[in-house]
Amino acid sequence: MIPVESESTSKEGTKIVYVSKENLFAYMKERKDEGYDILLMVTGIDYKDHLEVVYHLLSTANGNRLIVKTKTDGEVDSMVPLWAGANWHERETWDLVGIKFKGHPNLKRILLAEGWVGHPLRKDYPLDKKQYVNLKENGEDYVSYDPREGY
Amino acid sequence: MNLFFFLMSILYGLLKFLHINFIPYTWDGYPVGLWIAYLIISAVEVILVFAIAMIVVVILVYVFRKYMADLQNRIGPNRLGPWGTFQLIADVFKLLQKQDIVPANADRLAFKIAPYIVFTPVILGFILIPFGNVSILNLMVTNFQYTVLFLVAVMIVSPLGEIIGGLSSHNKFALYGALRSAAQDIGYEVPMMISIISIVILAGSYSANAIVYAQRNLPFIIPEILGFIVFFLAMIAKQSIPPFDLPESGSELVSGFSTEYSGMRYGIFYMANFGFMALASFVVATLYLGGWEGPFSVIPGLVWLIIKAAVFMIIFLLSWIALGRTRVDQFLNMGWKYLLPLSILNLIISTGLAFYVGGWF
Amino acid sequence: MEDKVIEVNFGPQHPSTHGVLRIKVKLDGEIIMDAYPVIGYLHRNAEKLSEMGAYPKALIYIDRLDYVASLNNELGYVLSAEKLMDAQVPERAQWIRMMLVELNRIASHLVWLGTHGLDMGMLTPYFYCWRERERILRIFDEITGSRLLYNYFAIGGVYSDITPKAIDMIKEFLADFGSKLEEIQAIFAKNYIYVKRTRDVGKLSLEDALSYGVTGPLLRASGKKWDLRKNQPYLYYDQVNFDIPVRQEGDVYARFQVRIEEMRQSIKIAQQVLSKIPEGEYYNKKFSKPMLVRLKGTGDSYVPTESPKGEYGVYLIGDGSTIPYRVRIRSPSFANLSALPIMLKGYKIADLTATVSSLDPVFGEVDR
Amino acid sequence: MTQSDKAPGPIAGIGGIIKGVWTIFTQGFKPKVTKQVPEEKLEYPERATGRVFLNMDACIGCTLCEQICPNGTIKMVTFAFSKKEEFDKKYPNKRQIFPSVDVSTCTHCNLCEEICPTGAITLEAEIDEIHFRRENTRYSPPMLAKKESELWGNDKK
Repeated sequence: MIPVESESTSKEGTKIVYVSKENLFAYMKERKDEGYDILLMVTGIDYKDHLEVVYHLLSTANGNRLIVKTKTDGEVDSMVPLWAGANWHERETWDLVGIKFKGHPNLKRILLAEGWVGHPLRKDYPLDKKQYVNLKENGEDYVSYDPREGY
Repeated sequence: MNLFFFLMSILYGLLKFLHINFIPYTWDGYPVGLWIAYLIISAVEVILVFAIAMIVVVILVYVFRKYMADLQNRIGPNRLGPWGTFQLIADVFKLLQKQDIVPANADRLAFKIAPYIVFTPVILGFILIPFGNVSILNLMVTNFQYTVLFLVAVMIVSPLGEIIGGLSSHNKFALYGALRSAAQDIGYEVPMMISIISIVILAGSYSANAIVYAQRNLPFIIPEILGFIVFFLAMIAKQSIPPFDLPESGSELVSGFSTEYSGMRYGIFYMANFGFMALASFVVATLYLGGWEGPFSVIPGLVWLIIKAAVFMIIFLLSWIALGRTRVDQFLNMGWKYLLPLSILNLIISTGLAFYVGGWF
Repeated sequence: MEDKVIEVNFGPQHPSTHGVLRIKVKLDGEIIMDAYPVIGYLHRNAEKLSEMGAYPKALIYIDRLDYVASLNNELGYVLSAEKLMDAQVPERAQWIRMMLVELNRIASHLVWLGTHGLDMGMLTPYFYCWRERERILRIFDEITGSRLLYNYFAIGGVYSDITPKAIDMIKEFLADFGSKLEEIQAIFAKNYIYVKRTRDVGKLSLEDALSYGVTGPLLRASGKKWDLRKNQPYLYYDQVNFDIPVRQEGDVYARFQVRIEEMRQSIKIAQQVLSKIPEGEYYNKKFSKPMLVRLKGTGDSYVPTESPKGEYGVYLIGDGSTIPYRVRIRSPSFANLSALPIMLKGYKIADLTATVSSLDPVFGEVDR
Repeated sequence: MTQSDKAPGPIAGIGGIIKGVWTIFTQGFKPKVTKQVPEEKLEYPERATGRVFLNMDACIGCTLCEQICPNGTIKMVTFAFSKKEEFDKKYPNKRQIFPSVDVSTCTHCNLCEEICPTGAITLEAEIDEIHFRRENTRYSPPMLAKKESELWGNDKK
């Protein structure tokens, strides 16, 4: 049994569990074996002083739901070995919030273009700086601040 | 004096070709005149056939659009001219105005001639159809002994155009379209020819006229029902319309071999498609439904032929509108595993029929 | 071997990518060796935009996620926000929501069916599907004032009451949609060409489906009887009778069957709801008028709903101010699409379009 | 569940093809559902959320609509009346600020109508807000009170 830091419930009544960053993977592996077979989503939250990663788990056998939260400074373990569906969700979290996932097979930006500066869902992301995307000759995206260079 | 004889020989030649032989003198001593007269006649005929083919295509495109709209609870073209009849003409003008784009890495010559290679067989095919009783009025442009053989040879050319167009346009989708076109072509061509051979055996002649004449008692669709099915499916594949529109396959390969084509070059592909539909309907009507033969001699043979062809056109259109697409391996399976044995079986049956009750046909 | 492989970009400009999906496909002849979906061409960052204004403003962006089933999207957000604010919702509003959501589910599945037919090369069923969908849109037009993006579900109810004329329209629609659906189904269901194209194509095993977080009709076609309306009822789904269609095969044809059957069940639900709508308030007045910009929420909430594509929900975090601190959208299409590569490997190019369209991806929702 | 449970075999499948074609064939005899729009007018329901209309007599200048507008389409502008008009009509709007709307960016989301405490802003079934010049798209408060046909006549400039 992996220890949890604290427990609470969300507004709609789902159990929330705080797990330390170090224990996260082991804890999730335990939950997976317990029957939580779907990882619904991975959410990154920027709390200004720290980042938080939230995992929503669902067990289709009995309908249990569980929210696992962990505080981090920007890097947590990847859940791809447990749930293949975590792949895209973690890529998206890296893309938009800027949380790195250790052991992810292909941690690239997914929604924004490769080479984008900053992570938009951070609270300190500058909204007034426009970035323009274009394609290189080899088909890769690149980003520039110059409006003449992209769209 | 020479000039007079020269002109007279041309006139004589013209009249001779029209089966009007009232000039008592023989002008055969002036072969140049005959030759020029033959040229003139040929030119007129070619233009006429071309015009007829184009008119048929225009009508067919309009019918297609209107009928498709009908089946889809829409109204269809209705802005230009009465009931939208001039829509295609407007479309052609629009396509003509468009810039002629050739991809930078394309094989320019092959890219440019490919639409014509696809379109020419349509025109060539039309000269081989007997549009009426030859003994009454010569409505068949080229009447010679091996019409059907030539027809098959002509129709094989057009997939070559698709392959050339697809390979030359330096596009992966076009390449796939071309490869599919080639695969599809050999898939249906062999059974199609075998089923034509059984008709030839039954009729005892390669001439389209003789085949029509052989059906005066019983259309070949009844003794050759298997061959008819094979030939009909092959004709659908030949036009590359759904369910066998593999070379184009709009939703998979963007537009297949014609992906890079735009403007009037694409328009030629489009018209060739409809031209082939018209040609295929005429060919099927001629080979299997007795062509211009009909029960009431009051009605001219041409009308019978058009009625029969129209039925097939509607069936082709329905197949286009209503059916989905097969996969390429499914089509090839069908062609080699089912159509080929069917057509061989049909060949055996028709050989037997020709042997025992051949005289009746 | 290596030089035989051709790499082809399907999309983002391609007739059958349902928007702006781009798939890098490695092909050996006609056979797909590997597929790598590239998304993000429709990215607007609805999550960030939603964090920038009052709670009701976010609904405008939520509407534009799955634009063929906007009301289903709104429902997820509205339910979460109501939990966040401990709002009481009038009973009538809940029933109205339920009915409109079911109608919207039918509309969404009709769009899917039409475009699926188009991808299989069938031109015509598309028009019949859109003809029927048009009638649903007319009903929505009558009730909400818009045809596609409604902004109708408010936090605490619905913005306007349902009209008698709309009820007549719904009754008329439900009465004969069943036979129309039968007609459209007849074009597909036993058509040998269609069956051959879809049976045993794009197979997804149950283990893979669960591992990839696939939900909705895809999961049910893979053999899991899992429908949030039945398993974890929200609104008043526990008070109506309906079945959950399940198929075991996990191929495109099974998905087709599941979706068709779901439309039937939606008719059934809507008919029951129609007879059960109670009289009363339709909007909690505590949340109306000037309160719209002053709604405050604390804590976090995530209410899952069964959208036409799968489990949809909005994870809301409020910090006690009038704007949400974090909005996270669980979009089913995103998760479903991530399972695409394993559904494509080893099949043919022609199966690619069939498989992609059987996922029913809507790119407003995938790219957010 | 139903009889469509199993995939049909070849014989039933070919019958299915014929049945499908027949279904589509019979549709040809049914009435058309499309409309010829310029000639046949579409009907809009009462609630249709078209262009924003403003009743200046009711507007109190509370700026709620500006606050709720999701994309900054509504901007409050000062609109000073001549003295006599003000005297005659007794506008409740003491600050003399009214909403102005850029119809080209308006998404017809209806939030301004929902939030308006006096019902001054309404969205009505008026959809012909097409303009050839960009500067024409921002409507000042008195323009918002009028219909499109009153504003522009029959042709747009």
